[in-house]
Amino acid sequence: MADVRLLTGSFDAAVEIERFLAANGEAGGVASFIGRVRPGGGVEALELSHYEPLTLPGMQALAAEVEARWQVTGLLIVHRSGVMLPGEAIVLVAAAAHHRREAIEAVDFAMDHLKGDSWFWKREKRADGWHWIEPRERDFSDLARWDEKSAN
Amino acid sequence: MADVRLLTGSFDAAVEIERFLAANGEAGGVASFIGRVRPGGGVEALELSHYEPLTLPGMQALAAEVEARWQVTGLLIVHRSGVMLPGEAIVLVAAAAHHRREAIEAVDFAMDHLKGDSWFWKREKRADGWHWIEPRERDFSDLARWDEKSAN
Amino acid sequence: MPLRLVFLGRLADVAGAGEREVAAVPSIAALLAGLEPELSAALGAARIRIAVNGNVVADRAMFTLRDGDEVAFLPPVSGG
Amino acid sequence: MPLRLVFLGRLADVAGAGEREVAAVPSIAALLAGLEPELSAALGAARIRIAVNGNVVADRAMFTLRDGDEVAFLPPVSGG
Repeated sequence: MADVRLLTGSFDAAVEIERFLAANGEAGGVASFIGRVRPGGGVEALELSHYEPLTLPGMQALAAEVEARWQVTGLLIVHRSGVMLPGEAIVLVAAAAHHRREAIEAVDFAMDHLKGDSWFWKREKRADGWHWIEPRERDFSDLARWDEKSAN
Repeated sequence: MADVRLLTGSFDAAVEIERFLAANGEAGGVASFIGRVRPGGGVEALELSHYEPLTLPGMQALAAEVEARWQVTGLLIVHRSGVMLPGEAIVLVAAAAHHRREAIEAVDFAMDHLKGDSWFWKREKRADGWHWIEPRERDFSDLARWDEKSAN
Repeated sequence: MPLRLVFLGRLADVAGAGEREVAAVPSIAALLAGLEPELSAALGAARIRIAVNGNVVADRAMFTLRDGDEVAFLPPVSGG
Repeated sequence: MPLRLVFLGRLADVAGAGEREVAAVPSIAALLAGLEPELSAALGAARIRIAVNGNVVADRAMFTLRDGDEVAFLPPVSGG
């Protein structure tokens, strides 16, 4: 059963990984990805907004798809919303599995879909105020990788 | 500069990730993989032996190849040797990068090569004594994935 | 009961607020026709998805609104 | 100075120890010929790699040993 959380406050990614390792002691492999607000580039703060009736159900549906697609014995998806400062964690995905490849691909798939296909809207605060961030072409190409794999 | 360690004693993977996150604060993305001795299956202990003149230089060469191949801003490779008990960490690879895909692929590549192409010999202790573990076909196919990508 | 409108992302800037209530109308076309022209154009763009009571609408032209519905306007999500 | 032999993995079981010293000989063929037949066969298999002083030997037939060399016999590494 996946652990899916949409948080409005900050979280400690290393502590979450430690707990995940302890909670999934039977798994030989644990892969993870942590996304943080990148310092520099003139970004003073980042705000992610969500739409409650869609965002959390969307994350839960993604977790279910990951669990259907890979043999993971544990899955953790934590995503921040609200205003974040440079260096703070935005997202953590961790997957536990018997086999290395399952764990790594589960994290990779979940991250691609969280980034390119989930209901978050993001804006950055710079010296001249807040700016909405538009979709990036790379997110669509990252997502398309999985469709190609399904077609094989 | 990669941090490459060949340890004879146990290590705390979550603590290493915490330190890696702190040491690579400028990176937006940190991917990691932790491999542990899997409990169950009748395995009482696992022993990894290495040959000092080859094993550590081999790990360092792998780290250099990862850094040449992906735009990582930080790389950590920690590998145990000696006798390990179920649940103990054997290997940790972590990569920090500006871009998610670079970090995840760097970890994936490093793990495939650590598992299938590095100088460790492994034996398991079961109720009837120690048994050497032979190479697995899957390790060769995991490695071959990267040759295919290079050919593209 | 009025309709409750929710504007996500940059649409909140166009609407001047994240939410608004309007008198009930039976269709999305009628809803858009009753708004300021600039907002109506922004909400009506093809790349804007619409969710009614938490469900994304597949065919906005065919969708029938009911009193009290929550209608959310969803611009493309932001990149990574 | 003698040659120092190092046996990795299961080869240590065949040799009865992880290391051994033998009198210097000029070639790997001569080295193997001087060992017990079972050990010689195990070490001479094509899938066994040989490292001399920490460098893996590309062509064992052409390699010239020197006094005091460390010759390591490396079976295929174990799977994940």
